[in-house]
Amino acid sequence: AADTVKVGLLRLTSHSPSIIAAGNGYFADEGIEVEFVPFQAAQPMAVAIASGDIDFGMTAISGGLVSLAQKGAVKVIGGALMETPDVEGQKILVSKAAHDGGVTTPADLAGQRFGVTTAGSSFHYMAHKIADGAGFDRADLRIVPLQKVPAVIAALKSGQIDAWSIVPNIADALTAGPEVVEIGKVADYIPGYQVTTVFTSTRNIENNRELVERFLAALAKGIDDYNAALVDKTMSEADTAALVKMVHEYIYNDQPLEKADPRIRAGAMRINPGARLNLESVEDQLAWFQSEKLVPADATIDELVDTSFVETD
Amino acid sequence: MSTDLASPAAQHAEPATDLAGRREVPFRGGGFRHRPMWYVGPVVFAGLLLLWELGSRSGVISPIALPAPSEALGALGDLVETGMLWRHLSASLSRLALGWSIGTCLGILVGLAIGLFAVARSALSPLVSAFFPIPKIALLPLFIIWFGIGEGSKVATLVFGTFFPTVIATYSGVDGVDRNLIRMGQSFGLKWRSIVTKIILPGALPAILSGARISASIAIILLIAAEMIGAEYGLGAYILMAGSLFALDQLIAGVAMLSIIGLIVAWLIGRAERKLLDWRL
Amino acid sequence: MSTDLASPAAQHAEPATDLAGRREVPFRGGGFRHRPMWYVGPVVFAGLLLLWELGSRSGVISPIALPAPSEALGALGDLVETGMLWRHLSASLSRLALGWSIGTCLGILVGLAIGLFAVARSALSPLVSAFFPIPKIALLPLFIIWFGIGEGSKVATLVFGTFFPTVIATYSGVDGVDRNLIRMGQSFGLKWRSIVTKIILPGALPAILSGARISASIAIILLIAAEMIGAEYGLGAYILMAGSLFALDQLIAGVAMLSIIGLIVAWLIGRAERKLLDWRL
Amino acid sequence: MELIVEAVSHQYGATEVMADISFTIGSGEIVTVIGPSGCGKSTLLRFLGGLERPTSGKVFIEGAAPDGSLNPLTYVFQDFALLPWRTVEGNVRLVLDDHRLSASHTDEIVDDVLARTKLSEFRSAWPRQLSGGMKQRVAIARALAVRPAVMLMDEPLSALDSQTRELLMDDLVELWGRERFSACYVTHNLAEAVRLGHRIVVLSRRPGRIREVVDIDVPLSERATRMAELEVTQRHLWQLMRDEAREADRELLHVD
Amino acid sequence: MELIVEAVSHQYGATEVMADISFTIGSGEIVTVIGPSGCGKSTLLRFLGGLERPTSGKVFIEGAAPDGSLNPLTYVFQDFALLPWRTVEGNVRLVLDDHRLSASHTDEIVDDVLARTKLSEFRSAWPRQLSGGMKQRVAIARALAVRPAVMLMDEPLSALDSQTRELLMDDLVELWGRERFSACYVTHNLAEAVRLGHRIVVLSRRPGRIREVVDIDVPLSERATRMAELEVTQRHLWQLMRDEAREADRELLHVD
Ligand SMILES: Nc1ncnc2c1ncn2[C@@H]1O[C@H](COP(=O)(O)OP(=O)(O)OP(=O)(O)O)[C@@H](O)[C@H]1O
Ligand SMILES: Nc1ncnc2c1ncn2[C@@H]1O[C@H](COP(=O)(O)OP(=O)(O)OP(=O)(O)O)[C@@H](O)[C@H]1O
Ligand SMILES: [Mg+2]
Ligand SMILES: [Mg+2]
Repeated sequence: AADTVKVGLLRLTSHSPSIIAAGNGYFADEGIEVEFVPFQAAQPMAVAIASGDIDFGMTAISGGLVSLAQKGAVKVIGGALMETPDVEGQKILVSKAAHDGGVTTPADLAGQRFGVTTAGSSFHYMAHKIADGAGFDRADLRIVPLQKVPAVIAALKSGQIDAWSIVPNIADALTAGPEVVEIGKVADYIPGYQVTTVFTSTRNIENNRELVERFLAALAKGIDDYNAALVDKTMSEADTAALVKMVHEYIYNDQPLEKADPRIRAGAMRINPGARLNLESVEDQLAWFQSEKLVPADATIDELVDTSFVETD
Repeated sequence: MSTDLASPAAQHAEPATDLAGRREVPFRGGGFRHRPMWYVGPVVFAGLLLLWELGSRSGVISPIALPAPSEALGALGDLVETGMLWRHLSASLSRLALGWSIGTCLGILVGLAIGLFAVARSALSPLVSAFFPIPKIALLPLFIIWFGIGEGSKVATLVFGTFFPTVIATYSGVDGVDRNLIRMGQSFGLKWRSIVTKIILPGALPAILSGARISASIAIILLIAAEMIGAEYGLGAYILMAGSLFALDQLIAGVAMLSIIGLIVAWLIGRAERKLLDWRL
Repeated sequence: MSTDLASPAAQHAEPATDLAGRREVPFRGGGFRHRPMWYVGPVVFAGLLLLWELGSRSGVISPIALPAPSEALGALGDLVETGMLWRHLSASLSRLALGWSIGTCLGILVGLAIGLFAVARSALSPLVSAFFPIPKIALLPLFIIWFGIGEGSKVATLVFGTFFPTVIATYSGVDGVDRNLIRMGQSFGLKWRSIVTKIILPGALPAILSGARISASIAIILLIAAEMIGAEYGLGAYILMAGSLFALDQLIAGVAMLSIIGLIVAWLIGRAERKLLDWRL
Repeated sequence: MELIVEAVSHQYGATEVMADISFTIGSGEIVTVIGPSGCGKSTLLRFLGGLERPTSGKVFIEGAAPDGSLNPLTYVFQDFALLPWRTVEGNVRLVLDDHRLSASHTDEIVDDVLARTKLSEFRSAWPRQLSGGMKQRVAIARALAVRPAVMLMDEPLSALDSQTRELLMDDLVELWGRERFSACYVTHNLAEAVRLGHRIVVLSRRPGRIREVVDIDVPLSERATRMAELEVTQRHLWQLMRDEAREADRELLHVD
Repeated sequence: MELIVEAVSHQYGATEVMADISFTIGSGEIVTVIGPSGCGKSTLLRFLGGLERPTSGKVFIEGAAPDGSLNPLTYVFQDFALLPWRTVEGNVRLVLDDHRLSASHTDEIVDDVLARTKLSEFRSAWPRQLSGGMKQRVAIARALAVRPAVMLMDEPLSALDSQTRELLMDDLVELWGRERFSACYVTHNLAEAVRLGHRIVVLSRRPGRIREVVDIDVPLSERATRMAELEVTQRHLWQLMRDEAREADRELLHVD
């Protein structure tokens, strides 16, 4: 009988590979039956892995994830979304008011209000890396925690924060309007940034190593299809449309396919083939968490990552 | 104003210096009771919607601040068309029904215990005061670990949310029951059970029903918190998703659904009140 | 049990077939009134904490499910040491005081209007039923646009949250005031204002106070929602950060602070009740 | 001031409570109303006080209220209607508060009426601490405080012991001698009725109709000493009431 | 069944309400208690019924309750204590519910007591729809329904018109003739006291003490026709009460 595996899903296009792997039968080929469990936010997904409610998840590395890893509950096993020079990556945005006020390059961000969801989120990390790269003190950025992406959007649009950084499909939608202006790319400041990772529970790694391997193998095929269809656009239009339809079952499924189709295709970022992991980037992120005292100083990279499943660099 | 209520001006009728002629005795009664005016509510709603729509169309209300009601209606139309409305609604309603009824029943039981037993009051009422103000959202990570990500944690969120206000409303109601009536029951040697079910519960019923109004609204509010965790369908999940996409039309459509549920629940409780409290006039 | 309450067994005393000898008349009164037992509450709290600590130390309670109270105490100690406790506390308390008092005052006013005027009841009570169940968190993006990310939106969240339950508690209380007393006031030609302030308000006071208990707890809960928006300091912000970092010891420490605030507020309301309702025995 | 009741009838739902009642309470006249339990006496009094409106018929008032009368038409409730959250004194003050009297004047009135009803000792007691008779005395004190021109009293003395009742009746007579107020006085005590009433309206059982109106010519102040003369009237009333009760009994038997 | 009051004294806070009261209510005996308003009659009755406990002294009960008595010691409240959310019938049924009677037996009792108190027509009325006298009759009907061995009555007839009162008194006498219950009957109506009491306990003003105990030998059933003989007793009681009131008055004057 097939092993049943529960996979946490955020309703974002970056989660398409596992949907594609399921739709194209790659999981079935590995003898895995997949059940998708949708989440509204990344953090509960990590907790649900710790509690054993789901088996695999894919999100950015957050303070919460490190904390759970340190408690021995979860481990990062592979990489997913990554900033690469060849594909459009995350963008740095400012409000119209700030732009008019002279904030036209990331170097002008000193003294501005930068929106993040929570302290210790990837937004927080990006903000500080931008400060480092642009050459001003991290403390000169005023970090405004707003908990949720929509809250940050609302604050940016109404000019109550000055800057933010976000994935291209949301960034493009925002810059299409008059209230928000793009002033730079995150990739310029954090080269090789490993934005999201694949993780599972320590229990799975210890008791079911071979299942984890099979899962990653199937996922890798899904990733290849995804990159071919939406990032490199080397797949035929008919096959791409079929993939989009597959993805639409879970993502933007409250809108008719015609409306959802362009949104799914827009601004896809590359996902590392074979779930390759940029360990260097992860180490840098961990070091940042520790420097900001968001995780205990004694957390180690070995607690966080199991490097035995995928290639790392 | 078509009420029996003596208006402020009419109240102080007939001062001592009144005309001495023959006149009808001024009406000074009524006890501030008023006639229901069922048509006012819908009119006010319609008026508000109209103003809002006009404000949106004329640009007084910026589309970032609030989408026009017609747009929200469009989003609602999409929901109906794709057949998702029913899915979201049924998921949320069944959670609501389950969570609210468990929370309310437990709340009434514990509230009665606090109202009736000195030990229970001393032990539980500080616990209630301590646990009530704990925000359910803060505990979501723990709820996942305790109750999983299935229906368990969602219903638990609603139960937690409705339990505490019901407890408080119930024991305040019990405290307000006329002690003389209880003494009467005791003097006739009524069983303890009879006194509780026939004297204390009916006496506390007005307070319990007013508590139910509040706890039902809280339960609806908590749908959002409950459906933050791994909910595929449900109005809360729909609103959260609309929010994360900054799709204000869908957001307002979802919020309007919650309002309508709130109105229906309030109407049902109003009916129950009229039926159960008919002795009150 | 050291209460005056006739226990279930003692209730049905003296059946017709009792012994015929001389015996004291059985006590069948008291009206279920009980003596306060101030020591029980602290003992229960201490017991719960002890069990919890023991559970955590022995590993029955996994550290992922709940940290030991001693760890939470450690986190609290850190807060005190760094001097952050006072900053968080003062930020939250001032928001709480402002939001709760505005919401409660407005709520009492509107509740009185609904209780007193037929027009207000017909127009406002469906609006209350419709707006109460709207989740504040869902509207956060809109709140930011409406009220900004400063103190305005935080206080507005608390005001919205406390306003509605107070309205409902107040008008239910007004509905419950003995009509005969109002008629008495009318027959003596009391001014409308006097009837409202001297008869209706005191009569509705028990219900209003029980509403205040509920709305105060809701306000504390809403600190989390309020401080979601760009708050640097405040217990809600502290808890949110702890939650997102999955720092359970800090999370529990923050929640415990909210509980303590809840206990203090409940105690204050209890004192107010005893003072204002002394006529009730 | 005069009160004129014109052709008053009333129904509560399907129940006919009273039918076609007309009489006049002249200025300075005390009219007592007697009748079997449930015949509509309290309801009629509520119409007189404007607390309720009859289904048909009207109640008129004529003539100016005397100076210094704070609430010309004053109603004494059968169930006292004391505010449980005000002390004895507070309950009396309640009805004076709105009249802009000087503080000392108010104190004077309160002291006076509490002394007259023997409640001075209990001025700061809560209503729940009072005996039935004491509550009734508070209700009377409150009514006296506003110096009514027409008093509407619903069994005001029924919860009092005979001596207190006697004293309060003397008090009322004396007060009337001084202030000549008009009054409608509902009672079920025939001795009270003949002692206090210039005119006695006898109502039939429900639906209440006027069965007879008895005038008594003996001046109020002399009645205490001339009770013997009044015996005849009292016995006549007794007879009337018994007839009513008998008929009611017969009807009930018929219904059973 | 017998009730024995032994050296009962009571204080509410600093107020001494009654002092050193002892008397016995023999089996099948009706004791009436009279005394000025606020002297502690209702409080004393609450002690007899076990509704409250005196500061010192005790109340004993002796002898078995007769068969068929559902609530041997039954209290009739001065303020009726009707449940506002139950109809007249429901208020009576309330006290029968716990006794596992057959449905038909319960119906029978309810019909009987409602007929005896002339409330059959009003069985489905709410308390708020009743007149004062009717409420009192419901309270009496409820007490009769449990066939008490000792009835404790606090001014049970004070809100009734004289004829209904007369009839209910006859009813009580007849009932007593059949069932020989014991009773303690608080009243402020001297005529009632001499009409119903085998023994009359006269209390002094607050703090209530026993001022005199008057025995009356005329059998209850003959009293209606031999009222003239009882006049003497009644006048004696009147005298006692007036003395009390006078003294109280004098004290008050002294205080003022
Ligand atoms: N709100 C009401 N709804 C329906 N019926 C009512 C209402 N109020 C009074 N009644 C009925 O009207 C009748 C007259 O009542 P009312 O109180 O006037 O009697 P009463 O003559 O004062 O009696 P009593 O001497 O016992 O006080 C009664 O039969 C009563 O049942
Ligand atoms: N709960 C209480 N607290 C304080 N004092 C009380 C309380 N109950 C009664 N009293 C006082 O006790 C005294 C006796 O009251 P009680 O009701 O027994 O009088 P009573 O003889 O029945 O008078 P009445 O004939 O007017 O009904 C009164 O002075 C009253 O003020
Ligand atoms: Mg009446
Ligand atoms: Mg009494």
